[in-house]
Amino acid sequence: MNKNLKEQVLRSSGVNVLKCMRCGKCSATCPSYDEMEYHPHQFVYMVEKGDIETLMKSDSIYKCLTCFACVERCPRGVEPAKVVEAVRLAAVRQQGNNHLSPVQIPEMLDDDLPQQAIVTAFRKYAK
Amino acid sequence: MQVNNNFEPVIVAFCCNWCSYAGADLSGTNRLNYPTNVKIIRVPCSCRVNPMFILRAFQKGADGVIICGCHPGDCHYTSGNYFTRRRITLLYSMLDFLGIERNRTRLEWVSAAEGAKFAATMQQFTEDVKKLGPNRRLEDLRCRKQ
Amino acid sequence: MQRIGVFVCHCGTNIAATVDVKAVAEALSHEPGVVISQDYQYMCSESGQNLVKDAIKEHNLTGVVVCSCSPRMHENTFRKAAASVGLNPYLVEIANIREQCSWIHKEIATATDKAIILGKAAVAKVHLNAPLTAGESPVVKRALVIGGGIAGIQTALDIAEAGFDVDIVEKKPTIGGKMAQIDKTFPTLDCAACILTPKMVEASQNEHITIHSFSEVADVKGFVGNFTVTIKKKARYVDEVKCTGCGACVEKCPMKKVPNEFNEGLDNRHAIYIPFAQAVPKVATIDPNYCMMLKNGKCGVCSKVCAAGAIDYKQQDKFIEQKYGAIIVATGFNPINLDKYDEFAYSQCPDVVTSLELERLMNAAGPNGGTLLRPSDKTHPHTIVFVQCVGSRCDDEKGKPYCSKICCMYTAKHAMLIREKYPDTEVYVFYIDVRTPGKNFDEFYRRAVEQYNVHYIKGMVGKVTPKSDGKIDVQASDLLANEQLHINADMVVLAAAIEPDKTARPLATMLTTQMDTNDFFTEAHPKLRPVESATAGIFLSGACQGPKDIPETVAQASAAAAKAIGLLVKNSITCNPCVAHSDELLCNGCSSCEKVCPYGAITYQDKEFRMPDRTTAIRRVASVNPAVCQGCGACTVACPSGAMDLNGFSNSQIMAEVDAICK
Amino acid sequence: MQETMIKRAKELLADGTVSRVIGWKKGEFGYDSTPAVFETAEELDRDFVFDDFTASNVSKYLVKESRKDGKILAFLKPCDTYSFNQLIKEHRVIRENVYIIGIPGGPKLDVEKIKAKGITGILNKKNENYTLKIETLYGTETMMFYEAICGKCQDCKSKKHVIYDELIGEDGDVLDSSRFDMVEKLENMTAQERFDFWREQLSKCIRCNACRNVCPACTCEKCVFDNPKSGIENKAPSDSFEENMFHIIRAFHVAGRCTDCGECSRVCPQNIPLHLLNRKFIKDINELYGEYQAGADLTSKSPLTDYDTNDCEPSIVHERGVE
Repeated sequence: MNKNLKEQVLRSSGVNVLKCMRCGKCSATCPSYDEMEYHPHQFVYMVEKGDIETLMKSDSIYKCLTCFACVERCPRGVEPAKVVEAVRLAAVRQQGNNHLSPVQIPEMLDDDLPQQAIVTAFRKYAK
Repeated sequence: MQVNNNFEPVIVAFCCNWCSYAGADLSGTNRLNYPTNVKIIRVPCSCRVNPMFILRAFQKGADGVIICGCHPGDCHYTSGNYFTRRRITLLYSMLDFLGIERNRTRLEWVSAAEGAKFAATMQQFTEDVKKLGPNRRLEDLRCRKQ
Repeated sequence: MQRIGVFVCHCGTNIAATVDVKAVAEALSHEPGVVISQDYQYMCSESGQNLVKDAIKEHNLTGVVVCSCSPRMHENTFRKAAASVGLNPYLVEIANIREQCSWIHKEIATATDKAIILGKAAVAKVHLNAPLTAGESPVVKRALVIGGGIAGIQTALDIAEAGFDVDIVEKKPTIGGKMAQIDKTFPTLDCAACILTPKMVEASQNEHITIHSFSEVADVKGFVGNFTVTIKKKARYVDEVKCTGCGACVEKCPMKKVPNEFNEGLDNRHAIYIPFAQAVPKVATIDPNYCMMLKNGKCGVCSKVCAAGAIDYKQQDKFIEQKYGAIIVATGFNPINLDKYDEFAYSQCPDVVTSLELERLMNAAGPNGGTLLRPSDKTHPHTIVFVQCVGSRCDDEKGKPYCSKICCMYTAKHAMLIREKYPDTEVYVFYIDVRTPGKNFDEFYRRAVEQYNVHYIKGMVGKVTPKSDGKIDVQASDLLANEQLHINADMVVLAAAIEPDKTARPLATMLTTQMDTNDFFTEAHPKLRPVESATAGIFLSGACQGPKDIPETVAQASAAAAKAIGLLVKNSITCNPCVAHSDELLCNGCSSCEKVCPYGAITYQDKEFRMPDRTTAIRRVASVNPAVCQGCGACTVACPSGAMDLNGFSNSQIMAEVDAICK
Repeated sequence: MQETMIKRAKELLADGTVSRVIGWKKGEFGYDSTPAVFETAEELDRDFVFDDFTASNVSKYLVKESRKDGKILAFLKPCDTYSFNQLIKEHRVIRENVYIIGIPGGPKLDVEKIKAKGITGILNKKNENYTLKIETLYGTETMMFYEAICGKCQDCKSKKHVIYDELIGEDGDVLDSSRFDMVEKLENMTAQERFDFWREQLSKCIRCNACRNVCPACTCEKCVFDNPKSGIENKAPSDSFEENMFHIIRAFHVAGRCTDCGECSRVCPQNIPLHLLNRKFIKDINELYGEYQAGADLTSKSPLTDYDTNDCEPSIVHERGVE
């Protein structure tokens, strides 16, 4: 277990994973559930255990749509999406400087792409 | 005005036994924090608080005085807090007339069920008094702490 | 010379963890007049009390200061201890260093400083305490029960059994409460009506019990043993005495489209109605929001068909005043409103129901006569999904932070009943935890799983989507299988959290009782006085104090009754000696005090006095009737000359406290 | 006027209606008359005086005098009748033992204002066409009459007698006075200015207790400031007691009972405008709880022993005036 990594994820997400009561409503509500190897409730639980590297290696961190349904529905206010994002951030940081920069964006855009998706994508890949 | 960050005001809170003192107990039971500056004096009813006590507190070096009673209409003694409201309104108005800072005095209705309100009120009042700094206008110099 | 003893309690770690009790005892030992200053683990325990008693005897103490929990908790304990060794109980003062110090502060240094100051204030006050003797005040031998559910009924029956008169005030047209709406009870599956209605009848026939149905408490005055309560009897537009409950009016009433509250709005009733067949009192009530006669003066059918002539369109709200010795609160609970839970589609889909609605759907007296049909198309549901903890154990503003306690068991009951009656139905229960502490409770739940094959799935439902074919898609997670499920359901049943009745908070205000942040009444002690409120003479019965199932409610109801009976059997209670008194030498006879006294305790008399110049003069002076005075102190401030003072809270005592705090 | 009063007093003494008369007695100088009790026609002829300097309110003396044997005749100016009424309401005087003759009120003169003009050795004075002609040891001096009017008469609230057995002269009306102007002016200052104003004024106090001793509302059997048990006993001037406690407590004790007779300021040797404290309370009461004039009648409840469930909260202080 990598203690520093756990602390980094907890700090950057601002989430108190101990508030989770393991009801699974986050995973029940997740539209990307089937795409994900590890599901929102597992993110919360594994971060609590400190098993972050497993999550960082998984594709799941990119499968999260950041739709925030889990954040909205969680009865305990745990905010699993923020945990997913923090793990993703940890992975991105380790990769080094291969960030997406704003100038690259226009050429990737599709006219039908909803604005929310652009913002979400940017939040996801630009860090 | 010079703000002394280390200033810890002395705050006297008169609480009626039936509502506000119970409300204060409740904020304790619920572990709701408020500053240690606040010291509570139990009185049977807010109407027991003689304006003399308030002036006395200021004279002896209190920086703020707050009176808490049952909500109007809920007085354990039916009408006590209505008298309190008139007396204290007139007294506070007089203190204001004499140039005493308005935020040093307060009257608040806190029921036995309002532990959270009690804590929040004390928090706020302490902050307000801290902003004013030490009470110099109503203090008896002989009572000043060294 | 005063000899004061100071006793600092650790309260286990409750105080000692944040207040350096040794330092407090040490600091207070230097206060003037203090001859002994000790600390002890549990001052309220017998050995703690003995410590106080021994010190009083050994040091011949003239005053005692106990630094401990709130005086509302243990002032009496220590006063009694002092009295038992001959020290006047009113020479004991409490410094509240738990509720108002250790429990609210975290830093030891500042909390200890504050505790010392509070102790010093108490020492300063006790210097000026005078021995007081308590008088007595009579107890009105009548009790009031607020709420006519199973809790209120049981409390009233028990009090009546002991031979005391008791009144039930129920805001609905009939007593019975939530239990009357329930179909079967867990874990025995006996019919709720079969066990409740005999109790309702018993209550109505008991000569000691008066039922004020369709009534509310409008005002409460007074104190333990002597409350004066104003009860508002709402106009039901039917004479309760004349009405025979024959139901002819109901049958003929042309206004038939009124949502039936008793069936949770699942069907309709008439504008004039009797909530259910076994209602007590079995009297009709007109709903003024729907009655054509009351709304625009056109109709009057019920009046024409009523053979007893009981209909009275001109009836007004009536206020009655009654004196009581004890009041028992039994205001009960309601399921929370689920409108904010969009994910469960409660307000969009009629086939998503609450558990209480399911009770009515399955009840023989319910909208479908006991056959379980979907509210939308009246077809048999073949797949039913139960969702637990809807709004319970929530950290957000939509729900409640507590466990509603009864849902696990009633859901097991529902699942079992459905599987028993309709074996072709698949039943899924999504749970977070199944909580079954109680006699025969876990066995009951296991029966649902093992015998009735109810599918219990660990996980929560995330989304409920009504589909165009009338089915409902339930998206949920199965945490143990680590998969997301989609169940094609016919009905979804939500176990809504329960909350105290909305009338509880204004009532608590009237009664000057404490409530927690969830509006449950706070008991005087969470373990040792669970059925009393902190306000003397007010007792708590049933779910108004916290979520409870029926057996627990009945147990608490009887306990509250026992406590109330304990009060009512007394002819008098010791009254507060902390009353006002007038110093005749200072009194001007100006009548200011008389004008502010809410009890009329002050009278005037002309008395002859020897004046300082050796003449005699007749002066008008005030005197206080100590049996009537309640000790509020309004007069002490109204008095310009300072002649009026209050025992136990005298001007000099309060000023001594002020001085000690400001020093 | 003085002759009419003496004549009537003698008649009432002679027919036994009263056994004593309370009025004013000549002093050493022409301007220092004091309240006095007269028992015979001779005493009246010799010492009784009623002129521009008889400003003092004799009501308070009746607390003691009305308890003595026999009836006493009291000459009361309009403002004095308010005080008397208030004392009846508080059971401090015995109405049956007092025969009240209402006499016209001021404006009375303040000798200090005359002296302030540098006029000394005053022997006599005459009012001619709003000009005051003053005979002194050193010749005749003149000044404007209005400049010599005493403070309490400048802001006269009423020329009406609220209680009397008979009247000498005409009865007047309640006046529209501007007595709250100064209070309002202070209210509109900043808190610091108000504090400085009152600190300057109250620090002049020498605790002679004249304000208390003259006040018709201060009739306590034992004053709290003299009573060691009251917790606020303080008989001599001390550091800040006067500024912080004495005058506030005194004003509060008479709040709702003070008739605004103005005696406190009139007798203050240090010229502290003490009446402004009382007027502040009166103004607040009028504004917050409805118009109330203490002593105007015998039945209304004092605002401080009364309440309304819809009364304003003390936070109203924050909404008014300036901080």
